Amino acid sequence: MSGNRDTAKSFLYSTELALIVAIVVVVTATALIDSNHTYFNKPEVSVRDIARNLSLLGIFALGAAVVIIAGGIDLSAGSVIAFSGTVCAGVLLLLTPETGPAPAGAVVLALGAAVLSGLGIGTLHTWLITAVRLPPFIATLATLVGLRSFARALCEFITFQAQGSRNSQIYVNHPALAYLRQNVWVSFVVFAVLALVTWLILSRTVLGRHIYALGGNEQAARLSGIRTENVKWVAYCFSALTASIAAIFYIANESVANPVNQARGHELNAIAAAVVGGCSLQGGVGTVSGTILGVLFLRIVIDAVAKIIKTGSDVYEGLIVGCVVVLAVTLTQMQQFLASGRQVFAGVRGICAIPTLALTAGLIAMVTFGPWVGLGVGVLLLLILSGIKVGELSRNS
Amino acid sequence: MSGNRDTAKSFLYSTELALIVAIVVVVTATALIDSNHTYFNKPEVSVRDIARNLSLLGIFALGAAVVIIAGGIDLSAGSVIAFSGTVCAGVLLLLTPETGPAPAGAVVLALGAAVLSGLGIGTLHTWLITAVRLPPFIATLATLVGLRSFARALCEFITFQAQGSRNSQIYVNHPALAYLRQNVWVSFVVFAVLALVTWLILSRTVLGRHIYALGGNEQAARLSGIRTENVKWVAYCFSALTASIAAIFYIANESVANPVNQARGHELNAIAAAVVGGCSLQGGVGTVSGTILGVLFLRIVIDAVAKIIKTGSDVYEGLIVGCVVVLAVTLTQMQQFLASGRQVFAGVRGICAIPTLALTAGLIAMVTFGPWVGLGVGVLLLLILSGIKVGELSRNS
Amino acid sequence: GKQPGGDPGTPSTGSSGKRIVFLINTPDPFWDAARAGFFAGEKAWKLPEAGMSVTFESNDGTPQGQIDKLRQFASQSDIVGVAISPIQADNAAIVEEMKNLQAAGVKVITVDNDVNRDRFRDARAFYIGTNNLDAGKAMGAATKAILAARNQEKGAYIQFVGDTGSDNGRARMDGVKQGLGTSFEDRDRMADGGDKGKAQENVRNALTNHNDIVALIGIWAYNGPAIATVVSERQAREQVAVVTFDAAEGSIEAMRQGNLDALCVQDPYDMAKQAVRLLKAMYEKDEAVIKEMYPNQGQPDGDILTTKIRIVAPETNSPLKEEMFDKNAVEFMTLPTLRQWLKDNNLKSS
Amino acid sequence: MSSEPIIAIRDVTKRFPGVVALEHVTLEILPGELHAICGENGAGKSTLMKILSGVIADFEGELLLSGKPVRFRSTRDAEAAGVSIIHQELNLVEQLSAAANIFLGRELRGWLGLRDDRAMEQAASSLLRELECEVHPRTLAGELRVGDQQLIEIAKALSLQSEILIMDEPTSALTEAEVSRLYRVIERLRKRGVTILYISHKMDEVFHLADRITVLRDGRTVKTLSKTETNSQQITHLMVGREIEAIDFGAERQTAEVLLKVTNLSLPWHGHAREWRLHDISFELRRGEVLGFAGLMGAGRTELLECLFGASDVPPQGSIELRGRTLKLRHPIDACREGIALVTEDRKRLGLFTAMNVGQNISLCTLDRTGAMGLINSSREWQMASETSKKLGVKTAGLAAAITSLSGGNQQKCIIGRWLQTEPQILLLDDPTRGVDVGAKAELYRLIDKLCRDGIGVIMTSSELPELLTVCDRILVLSEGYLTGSFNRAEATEHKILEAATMGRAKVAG
Ligand SMILES: Nc1ncnc2c1ncn2[C@@H]1O[C@H](COP(=O)(O)OP(=O)(O)OP(=O)(O)O)[C@@H](O)[C@H]1O
Ligand SMILES: Nc1ncnc2c1ncn2[C@@H]1O[C@H](COP(=O)(O)OP(=O)(O)OP(=O)(O)O)[C@@H](O)[C@H]1O
Ligand SMILES: [Mg+2]
Ligand SMILES: [Mg+2]
Repeated sequence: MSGNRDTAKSFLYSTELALIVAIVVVVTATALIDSNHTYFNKPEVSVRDIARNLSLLGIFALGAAVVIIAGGIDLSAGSVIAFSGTVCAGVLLLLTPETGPAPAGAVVLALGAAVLSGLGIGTLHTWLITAVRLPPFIATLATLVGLRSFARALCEFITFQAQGSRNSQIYVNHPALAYLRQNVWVSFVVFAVLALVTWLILSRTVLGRHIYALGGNEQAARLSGIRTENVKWVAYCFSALTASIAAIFYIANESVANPVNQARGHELNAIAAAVVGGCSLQGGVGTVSGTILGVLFLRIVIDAVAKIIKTGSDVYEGLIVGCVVVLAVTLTQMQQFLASGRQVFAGVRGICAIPTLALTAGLIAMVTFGPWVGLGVGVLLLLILSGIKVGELSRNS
Repeated sequence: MSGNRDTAKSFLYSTELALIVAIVVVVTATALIDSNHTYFNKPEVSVRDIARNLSLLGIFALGAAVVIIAGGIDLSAGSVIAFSGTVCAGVLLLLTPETGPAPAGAVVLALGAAVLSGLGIGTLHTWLITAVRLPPFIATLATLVGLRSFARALCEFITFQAQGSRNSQIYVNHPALAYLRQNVWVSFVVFAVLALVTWLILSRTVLGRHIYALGGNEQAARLSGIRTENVKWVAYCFSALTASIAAIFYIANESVANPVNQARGHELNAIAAAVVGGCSLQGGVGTVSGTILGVLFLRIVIDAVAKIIKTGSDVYEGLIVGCVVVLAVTLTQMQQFLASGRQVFAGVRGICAIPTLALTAGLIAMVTFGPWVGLGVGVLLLLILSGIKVGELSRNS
Repeated sequence: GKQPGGDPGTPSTGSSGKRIVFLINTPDPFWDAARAGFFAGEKAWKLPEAGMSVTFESNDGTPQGQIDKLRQFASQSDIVGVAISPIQADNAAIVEEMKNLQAAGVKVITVDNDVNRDRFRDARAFYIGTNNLDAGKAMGAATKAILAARNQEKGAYIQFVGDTGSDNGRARMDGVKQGLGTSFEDRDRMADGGDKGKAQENVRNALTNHNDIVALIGIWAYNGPAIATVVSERQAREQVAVVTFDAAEGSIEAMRQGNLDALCVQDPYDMAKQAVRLLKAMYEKDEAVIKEMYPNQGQPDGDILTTKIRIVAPETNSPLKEEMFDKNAVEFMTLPTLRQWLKDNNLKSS
Repeated sequence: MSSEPIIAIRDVTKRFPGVVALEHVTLEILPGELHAICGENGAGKSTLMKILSGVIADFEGELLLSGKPVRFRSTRDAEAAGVSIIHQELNLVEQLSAAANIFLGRELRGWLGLRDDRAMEQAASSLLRELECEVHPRTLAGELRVGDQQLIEIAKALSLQSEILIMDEPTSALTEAEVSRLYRVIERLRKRGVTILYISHKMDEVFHLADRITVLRDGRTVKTLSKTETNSQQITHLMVGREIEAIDFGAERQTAEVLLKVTNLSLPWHGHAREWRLHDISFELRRGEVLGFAGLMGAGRTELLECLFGASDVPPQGSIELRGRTLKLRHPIDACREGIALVTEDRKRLGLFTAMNVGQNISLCTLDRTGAMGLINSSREWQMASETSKKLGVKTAGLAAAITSLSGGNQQKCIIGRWLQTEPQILLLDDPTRGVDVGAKAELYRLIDKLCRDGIGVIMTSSELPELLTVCDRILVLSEGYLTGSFNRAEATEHKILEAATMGRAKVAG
């Protein structure tokens, strides 16, 4: 569990292995099905694109994972990105002279401001959770709603100060940020370093063990002499910090700080990645390696969708991500599931679930491949599932 | 707590009272501050607008509340609305003849389809949670992502079948739906009836008792012979059902089914309303009356913002909602807080929290009322909070 | 009628031959019309015979979305031409990816929205679209005429838009402001972030909060229906003039019911159709066609093809007259004409 | 005993992933008898009862109720067949009222099938009266003391009026007063002819109540004896498989200088009629001494230990001196630094980290000693942990095994080991033997004895007086937060202690 001493056997049943297999499968499938065979023809391009998105999501997925392991949840990442991004771009804008780009010092200041804003937000979360005793879900929900609109107001304010007109976004064309955009390796290195540090902390330090303890059983942790509130502080600050680091790459990548909808909803991707990677929302369980693989898996799948479904892939992206998350989490629990001889379609509930599932699958197939395929899939699934149900019934009596 | 035994005393300390007071305060404040005193001059208009939004959010906030009381969480409401809305509009479109509006039967069918889709989604959730054993957060997160994209695909499919061109939304101008739009009372009555039914179920029936029991202690409920899985089924179906009913009013109001961003993120408003209304995310705690007041409070505040900040209010809406949620939840926990002599700014954490809070407040004031006010507010708050901290230190030693 | 050549836009798992791609900025009925035009173009210019096909790419309304899409295009060897409607004219990242595409030998043009012409003109070869500023001016003029007919010489107006920062939005709103002149006050520009419910709320708040409003102006397609709905709900028809850009289904319906005074309609259908023609010509180095489309190529703004805008007035008792607008920029028509045209092209909106 | 058995269990086997909980268990219960089941932790008692009461549906073997084979799919089936159970762990919904809990799953319906709360409350209050428990049926279960919660569970089982009643360690959370009440109830039930299966680790109870006793070991039935033909030595022998020699603890144990001095310790209780959880408590603890705290459920023992450990959520008043130095304990960590260790009352809730393995559970408090600069030296950590587990004789498949795979007693040992690694001067044990079998108990006693000889001071509480009498050098008695008695080993008797424990605030104050 807690990261250290994975014996060979436990690895065999681990989330990590399941994910690695899944990733290999998806990649090969894509390489073969994709009519352009981009993975073969332009490997470097494919790798670069995936690496870029991987690091971008991965950076704050690490934060999400740490908070989840510590038994909390951070819904605010997306808005933190929007906010820190606006702060960064805003500071840069204010420090940019009439002519020419801002001096190096200004850039440093801007990045510093972004990071600081992250730490501030983390502290705020901790205060709300420990002193005001809000449930993490509510505290971070409030900032999720609040920070984005705060960022918008800030953006209008700053642009008004700097340019005399209220704008809803701030363009950043500074060469330094352009460099970040053009050199994927930077973001990747940052991600790798962050991952390494996180892994070290979680699996090799006392603090890390305390994070697991906090997530596993908060009261017991406190009674074991752990300053649980400070551990929370670390966790939430780390989460917000990673988000604000990600923010820098977001604005560099889009060359604009766009509080209205920058990174909107991305916090859910991060959480999903962590969970797919084996972090339990009950807390106390999860690994860095798993999280990284979870992020990679998610990005690979999205990339695969874009490569295979050539037209209007974005329409289907969400659908496929949703299914994948379900499948992945299910897969990682498979062997417990099989061990306990539970029924899949128990009782009336099950009987109702069968047509629902068949209908859903049928509709999906229909809108994707046309009416007849859809009908076929639906009927087929209906028969299969009913078969399973019958099997369960007979097995029971 | 559990809906029964509201003695006068317990009411005095209840969330309900706190909210009623808060609502009265906000309303009077708005009535006075608002420069055209709309609440005085155009009461009926104001009431109608608030009633409309109240019912729209309230309908599926009830669902959210039930799920939360049952110890779960449903993140999917927004996407369910988008999906059911698309289904409803889609069926209507397919049944609309070349000339003239669709017959009454078609409308009934369309509404039926929407409601059925809701029940189906609820069943799907229950299946994922009970049979596949996904945490509710993940199951509904997956549908949150998946259903919206599914709805988009469905929309394009249906429009293509009906109109020969793929459209990203379905325009509905059937007189029946127009009637819903023009007559607020319909949605309000539906909301009232739903609220009444929910209240009856929760506080007067065995099922309701079982919902509280499930939320309070699932194992105890199971060992007491309660079919917890079926109770979950009811809860999640109810939640999805309310969402799909809301969907009907959404498409009626916007006279279009727009899967791309209809009701996007509104699930969080519903959850926030329920929590503000006293539902605990630990489960087992919450009331219908509280939830209704929570919704009302939220809508009143948003309306107040629009009335007071006349231009560009939409920028600040989120910010204020966020703050309000925090304040409301804090308020409702105030007396426990005072009872236990806890510190607000304990330790180093507190010392760091003080400047953070001051800075945040200062910035907010700055972007809202200009630099000097901001500076003033920031400094003032810094002093006050430091004062509190000093007080706590002295009290301790 | 389904066009032959299969059901356009179904996820084809890769067609053989070369592809021309259209990338929009944010999903909207406006683009549904463009999509129809795009596929009509495929037929009209005989792409299948040339071993080519077209695909129509949507986008989630964020720059990131467009950037990722452009990268995907760059990595797919069968794409030879891209028509894009950049979501932000000044976005260096989008421009960069457009340049990367060009570097990879892919033809790139902009449609409806252009990049910042002073800084990034070389990011695309040509532009097809309307000049939003001019459209705005025409709209402003029309509004002024309508207000004059209601003998209102001054007052305040409010413009409703999805995102006040969007370039087409800003251009249109500024244009309207110029067109209406200084005697009218640009009171507020209310953004709804694309949420139609919010769009209605904005109109409601506008009507409650400001008593001296004489005109409500919809900037994005869905703002029209939103305004019309609320105005009729509040019986504020006498109080305010209602005009809007684009001809969303709802706007047409609203004008039919007399809740809209004027529409300023672009022709996304034709834009997209022309885009196919242009990209095909560019790919096949068919200079004749290019010359025909861009006669004064090389001269300043020679790379700009502005399709006409249409000012649509209700059939009866409208103060708007054809002679108010200059012939070669604005095409004046009444509602029935527009609806006939839509019907002919199997369109719901424009 | 010629009448045919009301329950017959024919070679029942139950496998859990990893463990075989029951193996070909065969057992017959005669109608109207009180049949006690004994066995070590993890012997399979609860599992067997869960099968009998329909909690566990899938198992091998067959089950006959008064001759007819039955197979329960759920607790409902079992209840329908007249079998009800009081589970080992409390299973109450804290947010619901006592009455609601008693009738949970079997709510009385009234008009239009709506819930009839009034009827349930009346029935509940009569049931509670039968149990001599003065809890108002409307008070929320969460606000009740552990003891009363246990009584609610019992009332819940009684409300079924079923003729077979299973009690799985019903007294583990009760103290003498409540236990004797329970005895009276059981007597009444037996007069009514109810068959009772009774599980307990307390030999005196077993021999006080049982007609026949069945011993389980490692999931197998060892033997069934009638009370008259056996004695506790034999039973324990059958349970553990070896002799447990009763050595005399504390013999020639030298108590040295004063280690801990507590004066006028008071703990306010905000917003409660009884405004003090603890009031004006003073005592001393010497090196090498075992100090026991007796008291009824809710006397404030846990609170006292929490105060000494800096874990009370309200800071206590009065002074705590360690070796003459006044301590300021704001957080458990302060206490740890001063060499104070607390083994908590509620193992599951306050002690275990179920997601961690045995080794990590043991090493948690001493991680910073393994390496420098906040780094963990895994090998060192493992070595220390294995030493400890050897020293305490923890029965485990290895340090990497899941803590949940250990039986209660061994889990307890791990937690004690966790604290012993911190080399404490003072060890606070809050009811350390709750739910721990006799074998493990004996080992714990021996351990405590040894620790004292090594010169640390021990304060322990227990819900079992005999235990305190055997282990402690001195016994202090708490009653409703007041210190009402102090006896040393020589003078302490159950009678005196109970008297002091039931004295209550009134007498002290007056
Ligand atoms: N749900 C479960 N999953 C896995 N193993 C279990 C489970 N329940 C019990 N066991 C194992 O089955 C064995 C018997 O457990 P059981 O609770 O019946 O023992 P017991 O006699 O009741 O012990 P105690 O006296 O501590 O209550 C133990 O080894 C336990 O670890
Ligand atoms: N969380 C709590 N909320 C309210 N009252 C409590 C709480 N914990 C303890 N009490 C009350 O404080 C008093 C002391 O409780 P405590 O559990 O310390 O008793 P105890 O002597 O330790 O009994 P035992 O340790 O056997 O449970 C009791 O009246 C109990 O009801
Ligand atoms: Mg047991
Ligand atoms: Mg205790």
